[in-house]
Amino acid sequence: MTLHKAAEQRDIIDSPEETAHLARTWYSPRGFPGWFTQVNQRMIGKRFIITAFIFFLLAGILGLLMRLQLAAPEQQLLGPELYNQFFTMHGTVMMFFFAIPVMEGVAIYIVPLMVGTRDMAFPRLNAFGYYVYLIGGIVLFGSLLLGMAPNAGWFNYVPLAGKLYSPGYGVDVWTTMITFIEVSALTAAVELIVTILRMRAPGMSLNRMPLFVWAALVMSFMIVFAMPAVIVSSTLLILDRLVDTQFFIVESGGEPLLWQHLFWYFGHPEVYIILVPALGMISTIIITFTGRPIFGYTALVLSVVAIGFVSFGLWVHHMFTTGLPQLGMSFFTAASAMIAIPSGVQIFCWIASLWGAKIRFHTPMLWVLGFFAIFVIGGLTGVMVASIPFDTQVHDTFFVVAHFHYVLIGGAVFPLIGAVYYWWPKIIGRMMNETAGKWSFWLAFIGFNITFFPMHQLGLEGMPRRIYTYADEMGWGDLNMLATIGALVLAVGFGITLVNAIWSVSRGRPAGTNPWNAPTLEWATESPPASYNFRHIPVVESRWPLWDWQRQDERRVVTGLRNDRREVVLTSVLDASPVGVQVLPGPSIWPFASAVAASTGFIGIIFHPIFFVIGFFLVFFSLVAWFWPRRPWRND
Amino acid sequence: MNDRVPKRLVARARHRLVVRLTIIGVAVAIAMVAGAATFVFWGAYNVSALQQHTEPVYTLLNTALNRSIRQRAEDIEVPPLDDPAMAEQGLRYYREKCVQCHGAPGISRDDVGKGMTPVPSNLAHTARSRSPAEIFWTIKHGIKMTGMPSWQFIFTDAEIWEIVAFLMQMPRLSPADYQAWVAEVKKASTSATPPVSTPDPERGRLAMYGYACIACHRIPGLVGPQVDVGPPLEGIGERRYIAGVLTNNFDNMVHWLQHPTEVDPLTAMPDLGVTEQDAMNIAAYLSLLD
Amino acid sequence: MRVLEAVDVSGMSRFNPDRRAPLWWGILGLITIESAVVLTFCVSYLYLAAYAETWPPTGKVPPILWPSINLGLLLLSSFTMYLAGQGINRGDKRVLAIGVTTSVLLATVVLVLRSLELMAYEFSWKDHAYGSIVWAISVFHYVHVTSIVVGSAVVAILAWRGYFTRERQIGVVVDTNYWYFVCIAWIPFYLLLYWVPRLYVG
Amino acid sequence: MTTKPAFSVLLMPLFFAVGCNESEVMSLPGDPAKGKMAIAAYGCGSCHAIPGILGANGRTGPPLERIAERTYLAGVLPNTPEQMMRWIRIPEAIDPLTAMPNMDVSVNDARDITAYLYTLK
Amino acid sequence: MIPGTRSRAIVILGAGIATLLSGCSGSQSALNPAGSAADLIARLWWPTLVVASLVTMLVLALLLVAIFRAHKKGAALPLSARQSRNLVIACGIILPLAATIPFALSSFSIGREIDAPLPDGALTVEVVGKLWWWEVHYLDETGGRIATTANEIHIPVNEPVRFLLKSDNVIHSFWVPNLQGKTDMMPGRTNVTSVTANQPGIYRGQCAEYCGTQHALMAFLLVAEEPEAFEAWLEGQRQPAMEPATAQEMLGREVFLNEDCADCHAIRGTSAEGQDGPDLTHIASRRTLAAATTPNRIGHLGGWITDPQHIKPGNQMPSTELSPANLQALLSYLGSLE
Repeated sequence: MTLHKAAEQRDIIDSPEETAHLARTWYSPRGFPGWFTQVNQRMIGKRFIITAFIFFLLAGILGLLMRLQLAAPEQQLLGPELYNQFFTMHGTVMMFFFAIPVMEGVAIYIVPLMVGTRDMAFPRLNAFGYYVYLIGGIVLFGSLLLGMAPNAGWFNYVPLAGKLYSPGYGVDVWTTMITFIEVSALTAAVELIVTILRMRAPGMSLNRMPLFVWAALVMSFMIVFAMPAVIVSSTLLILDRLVDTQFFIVESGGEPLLWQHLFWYFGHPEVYIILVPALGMISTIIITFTGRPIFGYTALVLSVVAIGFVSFGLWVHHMFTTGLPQLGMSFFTAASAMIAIPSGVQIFCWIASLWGAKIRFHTPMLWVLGFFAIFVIGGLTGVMVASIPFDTQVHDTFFVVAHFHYVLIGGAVFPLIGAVYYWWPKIIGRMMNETAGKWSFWLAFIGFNITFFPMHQLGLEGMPRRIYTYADEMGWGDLNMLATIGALVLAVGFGITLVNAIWSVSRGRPAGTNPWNAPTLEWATESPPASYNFRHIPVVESRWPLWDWQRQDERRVVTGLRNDRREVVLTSVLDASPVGVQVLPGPSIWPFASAVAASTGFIGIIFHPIFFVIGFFLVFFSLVAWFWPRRPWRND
Repeated sequence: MNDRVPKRLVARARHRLVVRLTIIGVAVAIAMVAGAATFVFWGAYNVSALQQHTEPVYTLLNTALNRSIRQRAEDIEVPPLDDPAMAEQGLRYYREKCVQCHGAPGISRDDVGKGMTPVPSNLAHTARSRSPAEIFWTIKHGIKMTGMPSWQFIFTDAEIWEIVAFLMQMPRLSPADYQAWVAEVKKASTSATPPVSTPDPERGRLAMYGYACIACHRIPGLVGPQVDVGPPLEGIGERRYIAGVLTNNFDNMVHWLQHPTEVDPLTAMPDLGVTEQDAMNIAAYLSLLD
Repeated sequence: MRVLEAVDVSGMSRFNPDRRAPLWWGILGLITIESAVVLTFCVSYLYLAAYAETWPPTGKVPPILWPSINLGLLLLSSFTMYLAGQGINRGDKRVLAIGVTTSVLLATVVLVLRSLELMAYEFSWKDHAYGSIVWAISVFHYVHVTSIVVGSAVVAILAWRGYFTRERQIGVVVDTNYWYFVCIAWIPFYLLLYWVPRLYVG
Repeated sequence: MTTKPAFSVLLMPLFFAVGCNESEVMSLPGDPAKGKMAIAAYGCGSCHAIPGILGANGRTGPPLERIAERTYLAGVLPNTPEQMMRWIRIPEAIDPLTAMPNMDVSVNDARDITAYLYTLK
Repeated sequence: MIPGTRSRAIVILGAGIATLLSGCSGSQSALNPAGSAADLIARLWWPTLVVASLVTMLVLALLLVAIFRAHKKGAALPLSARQSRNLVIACGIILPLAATIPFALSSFSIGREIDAPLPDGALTVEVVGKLWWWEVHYLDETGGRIATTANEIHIPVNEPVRFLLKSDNVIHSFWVPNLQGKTDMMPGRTNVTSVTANQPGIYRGQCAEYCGTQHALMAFLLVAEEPEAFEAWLEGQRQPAMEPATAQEMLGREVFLNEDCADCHAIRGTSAEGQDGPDLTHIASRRTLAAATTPNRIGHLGGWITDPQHIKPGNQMPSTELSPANLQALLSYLGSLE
């Protein structure tokens, strides 16, 4: 493929006036009104990340309070009501309001930069997704303050979550907020898919795409196929609760197990939705800090895709104790064990890449190395619980609590924090403190293991999950005390990163364009990037464009995009040859208005079904206003 | 240049003066606090009822007392007091509760009233020197550290006014008049109990000071000697039994407060003559303790 | 570092080069998501049916005439929508306007018929799981038909005002695609709601 | 509870100073540690809040905090170790009206329980 | 009280590798099996633990080698592409297969062994999950209920016992870690599990599926005893309640029948036939109260009757206002129901 369409290559010299004009075109409105009209992808991504970390902090505090309650037998700190609300909120917030949004947020921020474009395909939809997410999160935490938080667990099993056994608004809040997060996640997923497929820099064919972009693509597809199941199941539940349908009422022919199937059909891929982007982050960090191409690019891509596919065939292993036929369940044992292969391939591709390399042990790399130790343990216990007989002993015990915290914190949060340290200079323009970063890592690593390793043993000693207290005779006190101490250490570890981040915003060392000498496109623009991301859309000729440019001391770019409106290059799906130019919309209040309209409907139906109709028409009118073409209709 | 130096010197001198004065002030303050503490902890002041306060202390306290009563009685509205029936009712109460310490025309005070410091006033004289509002306030609230109790949980406001009405008559009564009036009153029957109004927890809380509940129990919300003669009443509202012998509900609590020995003859809790209204108020307060 | 020009896009179309504009992909994403929702509804229906002793609980199969007519009308409206799309491809604004309007009218007829049909259901969603799932699927699809009717009505208004041209037709493309989806989604629902009980009971 | 004797020794001068007769408590032969276990076993905590006993936060009877300082037991008995033992063993014989059931507490257990309760000051 | 001593296993945390050592004994522990199924599972667990530890150590060892290779020599010493490929194939594909295939196969065979059908004449116990306690019925060959109790299940040792698990409210899970893995109690279905105790003893079981407010305090005791003792116990449970022997107990029965107790509780042989709470016909024979929340001593019973909401907040038993005399009588009566 030739990209050299211009008759002869000429040097490009930018006039400051043109650059200023371009900056004005892509300018995000500031100030209070600007908050509600910004659509630039980096603004939205940053908001997603910050909001998600605030929820992480709050849910983490809930987790700490639960650990304090369990630190010793028969404690009186939290009663059963409060404890049940806390663990429900902790799970729900961590899974729905932290893990997915933060991964999406990082993808929304980084992916357009990585693929070398100026914004995402649907900037306003992006903003809409964020507002929906924000409103959902605020309402959910509001319900906790009002004492009507959901308390039927993040998995919300019926009939416990039904109207008969969970009266009040708690579960209604849960189902409604899940709908919010579904909408938000799905818009972001579609957004990412289209951006990745159609807006890559010319020359960035699929086999040159950075691994994190691959991971974001797989994550988005998984969201598209997994979320609908929970949309339907939460709809059925809310109908049962609000208008007396009988989907889960046994006496009327309903089936509680239907909920479990639908929920876990979503719920299991959900775990991998969180894990997959983290795998992409790890690859990215390893490439940068080993300073050489990664081994097994194709194998890594294929194994991420394979993980995505296989994850849809595992959901029944959450249901091994429900009395389903043994033979049918055995298939899921096999499938669950088989996920070890793509995971193994990933891990050993990374080890092969690290082997003998001159590794720079900066903070992001430490968090990735921490990932290895933790994730391997979590993965192995995952294989263990895939065994039906063994699972009948540890299912719903602290063994499982330990297992999935090893997978989720080790597999997702550690790489995520590594990624925060890694991309922070790009986002903020300043470096975080290395010493504090290392302290943070070691405290979190040690604290994490002290917290969650003993839980394996607690589970085997018969301590079930979701209990607010236990008797002294059970003998679980010592290990629980140990775990609580670990949790405090872990909290201090994360706390240092928080302080480090806040400190660095004003005091950090200026980062420069490419502080880590990384090879991907996001490092080709200044830190933080200008409103238009790239002065010129780059042209890519390998997987490691920045290293190429360094070697050749020259680079090629696209010209011909207008400065007076938001134009981006469209490229073909497979080999990314330029096929056209898309004009993107600018700031608008309508995404916010639509989000408020949708929220009115969703929140209203908790109180009366008529709000469904009201919400429907409110959303309709705000969408018409959103899309209505502005006169004069442009003729170009 | 010339006047800069003196200025600086003046500033320095002033500064030094301020520092010294501060040091002296702090030292004096510390010395005073230490002295006061020593005085108190050494037990230097004699609290014996046999010895009157020293003259300066007496004057100080007396002035404080007068000023305090006048200040607080200022806003009290005085109802008409000239109804003889009122004074007559007041006499009955006076004979029940007041004469023991204060005496009456021609009637000596009891032993308690004789041995007190400060000595209980002669009320025939008081009625001359104080306004009805001041007398009312004094009866209602009592006076700290004099032995004069607060009567507001024994008498309603109306009843206290009846006493005031009587006291206003007293300077005019000769011992013989007094005796005659007493004889007359003795013939008539005692008044009926006042109607009971809805229980008020806040009044109940104050009533427990009035009945000296804090002399035996620790009660959340009340300041007292914190002794454990009886059980602490923390959480009494959630307690299943009263005194281990009566299921804990409102009616039972009212009954118990009024007549503990009737419920359990063995109990150490005395009958305090709690009125029904006060018992209800107290029970209302106790039911809030959880 | 030298910055060289490699690609000049100034001459490229600012309109959708191959009809596969980002918005086309976006609507494809929406259709994919909604198809998964449709599929999940179907699975739920079959799951409930599989564990039921009798299906429907009353043993009475729902009447099939009007739903079949609705199916025909929906497919017909898809065809008129298709003609409308073809029209604007040729640049014929009039065909577009007439086609979209016809489709909207046809779908409105479907809505009226469906309303009558729903009102005639002999059972409520409160009666049993069968009633719940039938009502849920019916209302789900009803709402979708309503949304394409109101959405396409807006497109029709713009069409009559001559907004769409051969180049500026992404709005029509998106609308027709979603229209096809809603009409086609009725096919599995139709089979489930009206044929499965017949085959199951019979 | 091993700290208790040392603590008492420290407080000795104070007892002399206030003229309190500590001898009967000190001479009590029961074992507070055993008493603690006995209290848990007999279920005293289901009705009484007892400091130092896990899960003993009952609200049926009065709280036993500072029970050693209490003047009367159950409002009817002067509080001495002998009386407390008697009350624990046969409450209904002392006050027929009481809601406290006879729990068949053995003499030794009653002694240990009393010893523990007397540590609550 | 629950017998059995515990020895705390030693937890070693080191270099990210940690190993569970030694067995623990406890009355509610999967590591201290006393039943056939739990024994099989424990036998699957220990080798699995060993292999998993080895794999963890291997991966981390390779990681350390990978990291420190270059540092020793001071220059980059990467693997060749071929070496890398072999490493990935050997450790990333063959190793997981080699580890998981035997594991999955032994898991299947153990699963089948545990699920093997029981002989027809096996003792059948029906357990119904309640909010938040366990109703227990002993069934005869035809499925008729011959005895009803709650929160304490007796079984003969060394005999397979069939458990029919039901729920009429939310989902619970029946779990006695020392004897058998858990099986959920699904409303509208009857799940079946079997338990064979190999040693006499008292084992604690606990609800393992979150079931609402008092999920934490929903436990039971499973008493495995010699067949003779079991037969005697079952015979005792089949009998109606004992008649009161003293005036005090007689009064207690009156209190039971006249206060609200009989609305929810049944005592066979009296007019008390309430079905909402546990059957109290032989309550004095049970070791615990309130679903193994407290021991069954008269002190606990008194506190439980007067103030159940404080001992187990949110449970379905309301507190009853009983005069001291009635309470005393009720306690003596219930205490007599051996």
